[in-house]
Amino acid sequence: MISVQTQDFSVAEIYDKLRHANPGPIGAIALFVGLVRDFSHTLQLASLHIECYPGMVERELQRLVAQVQQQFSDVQQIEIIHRIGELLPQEQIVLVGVSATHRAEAFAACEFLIDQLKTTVPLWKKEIRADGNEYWIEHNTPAREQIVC
Amino acid sequence: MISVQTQDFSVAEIYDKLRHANPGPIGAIALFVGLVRDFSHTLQLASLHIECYPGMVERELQRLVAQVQQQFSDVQQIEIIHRIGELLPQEQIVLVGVSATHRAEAFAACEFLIDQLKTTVPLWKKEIRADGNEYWIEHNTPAREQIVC
Amino acid sequence: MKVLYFARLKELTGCEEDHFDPPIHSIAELIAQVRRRYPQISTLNLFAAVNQTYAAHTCLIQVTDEIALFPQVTGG
Amino acid sequence: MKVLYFARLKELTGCEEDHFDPPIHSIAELIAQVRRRYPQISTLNLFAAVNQTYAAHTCLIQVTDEIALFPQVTGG
Repeated sequence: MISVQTQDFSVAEIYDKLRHANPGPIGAIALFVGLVRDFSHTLQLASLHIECYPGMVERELQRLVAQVQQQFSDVQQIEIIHRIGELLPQEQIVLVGVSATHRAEAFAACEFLIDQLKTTVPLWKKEIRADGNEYWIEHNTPAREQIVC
Repeated sequence: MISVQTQDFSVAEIYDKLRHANPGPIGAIALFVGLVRDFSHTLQLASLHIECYPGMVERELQRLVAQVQQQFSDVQQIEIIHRIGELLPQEQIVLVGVSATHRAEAFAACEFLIDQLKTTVPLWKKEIRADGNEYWIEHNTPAREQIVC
Repeated sequence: MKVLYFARLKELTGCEEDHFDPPIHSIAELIAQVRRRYPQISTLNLFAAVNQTYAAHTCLIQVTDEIALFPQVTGG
Repeated sequence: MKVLYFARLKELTGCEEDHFDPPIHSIAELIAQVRRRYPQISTLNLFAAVNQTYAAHTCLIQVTDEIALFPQVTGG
């Protein structure tokens, strides 16, 4: 259901899991994949380094899955995979997949999951440029100042 | 880019097309697949019959693709497949896939395409029940009364 | 004047291609004649296409046009 | 008191596991000590987790807790 891994993943395999888990009521599958953009002609990106907080990363992803299952009653199955380690341009970074009875909930849950993942799950990205310089990405979205204990 | 066909389709193949067409700036791929729901325990759905207006169905899909390419400048590639003929429960009906530079446009374009497809593209569905009765689906969404010439 | 029918309209009328005597000037006039010929379609909301493009009921038509009538689409 | 660092905080401090003498009662007190020890992190906005759950700066902590500090997350 969730996985944080160094190895690449197969979209076809995950789609089949979503399609065949509890298939009866499934009328819609929404999938999102994030890829390493290759602006090598301008930015000279050599690779992307992705780091996580082991243990907490899985806890936060499980918390997200539970939240979606509670908020979107139409959702049947959720699959999330996030890669860590060194990724080259055009490689797959993340997959979020949702099966649901109807399309509106499949889309809403899928987009909610990736938006939340980007703002709360302890993962960090660093760009390694061809000239050897390294830049930590500062934020995906405006930083949140306050988080309740 | 678009296809209206009786045969089944491979999500993996279409995903690969989206990923490898103009891969440089692609950071996000959003995919939607619609399936025949299997409520056989209650409705006894034996199959779904899908009919189209040949010629116009392709024109309307092309018009939709052109509209999205104009409205969503971030979108790189669009793939739409819709099946016609007799489909069994759990079979794939439709796929809409979009690659884009950023995720928000990938989601927005993908959802726009499937919503518009359901309200304007000349395709019709009929349910064939196990008892032999047949029911044309009346509407996906509130019917539009007026369409400009 | 040749007219194509699709989906439930094709089923209720029993034909996929129908013919009407000219002159018929607009989609509205055509639909009125279709409804007179087939009272069984009275509950069906009809949409029209002229040359494979959606057309309003006020749209003017010619015998050389490809004209089609059909119910609300339900694909996807 | 043991503290874990991640990402840019780990790089700027040069360590992934750091130690501070008790008593330290809250995340706010801990962060103040970290910032004193490493002036080079002054521009970094810090987030905290206690036992692998996000914790506000007012959150009270104990030596038995698993405490971690890190910058804004940027996954996805």
